[in-house]
Order: sequence, then structure tokens, then C-alpha cells
Amino acid sequence: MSVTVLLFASYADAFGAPSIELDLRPEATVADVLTEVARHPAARQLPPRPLVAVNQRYASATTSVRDGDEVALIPPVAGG
Amino acid sequence: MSVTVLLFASYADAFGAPSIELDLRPEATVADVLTEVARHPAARQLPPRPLVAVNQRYASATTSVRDGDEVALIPPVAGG
Amino acid sequence: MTTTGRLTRDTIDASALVREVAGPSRGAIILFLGVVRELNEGRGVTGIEYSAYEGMAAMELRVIADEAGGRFDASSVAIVHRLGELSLEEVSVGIAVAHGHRGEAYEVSRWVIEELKRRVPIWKREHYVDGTREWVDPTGRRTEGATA
Amino acid sequence: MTTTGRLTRDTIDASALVREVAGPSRGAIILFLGVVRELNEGRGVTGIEYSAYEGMAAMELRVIADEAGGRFDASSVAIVHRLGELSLEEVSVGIAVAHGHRGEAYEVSRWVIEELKRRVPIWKREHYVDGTREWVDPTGRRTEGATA
Repeated sequence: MSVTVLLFASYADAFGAPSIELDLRPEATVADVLTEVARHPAARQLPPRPLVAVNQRYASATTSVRDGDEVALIPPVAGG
Repeated sequence: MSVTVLLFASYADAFGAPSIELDLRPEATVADVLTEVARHPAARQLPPRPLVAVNQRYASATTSVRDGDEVALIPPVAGG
Repeated sequence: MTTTGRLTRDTIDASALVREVAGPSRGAIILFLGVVRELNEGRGVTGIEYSAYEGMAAMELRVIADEAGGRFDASSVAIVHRLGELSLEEVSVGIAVAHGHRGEAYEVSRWVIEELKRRVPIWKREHYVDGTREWVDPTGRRTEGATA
Repeated sequence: MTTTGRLTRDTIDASALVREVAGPSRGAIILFLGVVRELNEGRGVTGIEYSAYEGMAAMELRVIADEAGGRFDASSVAIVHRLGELSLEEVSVGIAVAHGHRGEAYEVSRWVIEELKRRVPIWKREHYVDGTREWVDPTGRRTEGATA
């Protein structure tokens, strides 16, 4: 399946885009997302294990990613 | 010497006046002020050792009271 | 660095108080507002009357503001306490603190309100729904009618 | 009990935020304001650009406000975070907390700003006096140009 991964702030700058498309196996997890992201040359500018949100909630490595889910990489937050 | 003692809030109500006049010996202290105050019947409505300010600063029992000083009894404060 | 402390008989303008302490070097501002509550220790309150030993109270407010400003380097502090008759929900005291860092701003703000309550000669008489009035004694002692 | 959390692109109105949480049962109101500072870690700042994962950030702000309201019974909480380009001294975040007692109001206020900084997906890019811009990473890592 194809999943769109949203990028923000410094991550969007690193990838030069507000999102990337990943090709994942159907029963994928956040760990799979991170593995695919890591293949991208721009990923060298990211921390080793960036935070991931699935459907606007922070996810762990084992969280499932299904077709149609909203997936995002979350740079270190700096609100306030 | 004669000293005017300012009264506020519940103390003014107790004495029915915003101040009282005390007759003190010339080398008086706050302790002397309290002794004189205690002679007044209304003093039974005050705590045993009310706070005293001399010239708008909190004073201790040994603080001197001179002719012309501004002396006040300070009820329990309740600002805020 | 601003430090001010004063009494007022007018409505306290919270925004003006914030503006007094704001500045480009101070990233955190804390405003504390004390508000007249409808209940105190279970009794229905309709209003509060604040009075003070005005000269001493104004001086103590200034001293507290100065001490608070000096306690943590470069904190700005503005304190204003209302006097007179206040209705429910009116602001009795406003304390604005600004500092470069929020941790210090919170500490200073808390310190100021505790000091104010501890030592500034201000008194309040609560007016109750049953028509009675009573001086509030935070030490728990009833002054009036305490004699047998 | 009011609990609200939201993002805005408009100037934050501190007085309106206070009014949102005020009520006759709540005697203490704490307003926290975060303000754009002219210096950050020794570098001269001319402005800050805030951006967010808007849907998630708005939801997290609401969740924090709700959690804060529930943490201490009957506290009212209103949080608003600004997005877009801010100049020096503009307010980036406003948090108003009201409670029956001041101790709890301070605790809730502090908890909210720490949670907000810990988990709400908002980012800021500082603009410096030398014309450069940089995303701020509170974890201390420089994201851009970090590869050898």
C-alpha cells in the first residue's frame, strides 16, 4: 500500500517537501515507516528515531499503519 | 508623654474609635504601649499580644516609642 | 526592571498591569488575580469591603515588589491592591511578574502573593447573604464578640 | 468549568482569555503569557515564525486543557497558541487558569505550560539580527546541516 507521510518544519526543509510517499507492505507498523523513511538520503538530517504520529496521535514502533491512515513525522516540538 | 495609637478594622470596631490616646513615660517601648492598651476594657476583644507598628514598620516589644512617633495596632491582616 | 506596588480605589486593569512589566528581555509573564468569591468557608458572600493602614500598606507593597525584583535577577514586578467595596467577581489584587524564564516568573509571583497575605496591613470585611458582616481573620480567631 | 484549547493567527487578547475562565466560585486566576524575546542563548532575535501540525496541535491543546481541568477539581483552563510571524514582545502563548484556591491555580498553570512544551506539535523558526533563520530544537540537536 502507499502511505503519505506528512513532514513539518525542519523535516520538511530536509526533504524539500511537505510530505513523502512510501510504499509499505499491507500489515505495516510505525517501525516499517521508519525503515522506509531511513532509505531516503534526506533522512540523514533527522534523528535516528524520529517521533511518529498516526491519525494525529503519538505512536510507538509497534503501532499499526493501515491504508488511509494519516501518518506524520514530528520534529522536536518547540511550542510556548 | 501622650501617644496616639491608630486602630483599624476589627480593632477600631472594638474600641469604637479610629485611635486612642495613651499616657506613657518618656523612655517608653512597644511593651509599655501594650500594657497601657491592655488596661482598656475593649482590649479584651484583642489577642493577648497584638502586632504593633511604629512609624509604619512592624515593631517588637523592645522597640522604642518616642514623642511624635506614629504608633498603630495591626489586626490580623487579610489582604489578597 | 520595573517594580511598583500601590493601592487603588478603582477597578484593576489587568492588561495595563501586564504592560507595566513587559519588555523584550522578559519571555515569561505571570499575572495573578485575586477575585471576590461567592462562598467563603461555606458562607454565601455578596461583597467584600477592603480597608488598609494606607501609608504602611502602600510602603509594604513597594518593598515586596522591590524585594521580589531583587530576589531573582531582572524580574519586573507590579502589584496593585484594591480598597473599598467590591462586588462578586471583582479583582481585589493583581500581581504581574515578568522574567526571562518561566520558572523564576512562577516562583516570584507565588512569593509575592504569599508575602502580601502575610504582612501587608489590609483587612477585609465580608458581607454575607444573611445581611451580616464580619472581619476576616485568617488566623482563625474571631475578634468581635470573642469575650465571654 | 470551562476548558478550551486552540490555535490562532490573530493577536492574543489576554483580557478575553481571563474572562473565559473567570467565575464567582473561582477566587484565583493565573494568566501565563509567553512573549517573543530579543535574545535566545545569546543570539539577537528579530522575530519568530510559529508553525504547527494544525489538526493534531489543536487537539493536543484541547486534551491538555481537559486534563488540567480534571487534575484539580473545578479548575477552568483556556489555552491559546499563536501561529505565523511574530515580532518582538508579541505573545506566542496564553494560558488562563482559574480555581477556588491559588495553590492549585499555580500548579495547574505550570503543568499546562510544561505539557504544552513537551507534546504539542508546534515549531518555531527564529529570525536573527544577522539575517539567518533557524528552527529551534529544545533537545539541543541541530537538525539542518547536522550531517558531516
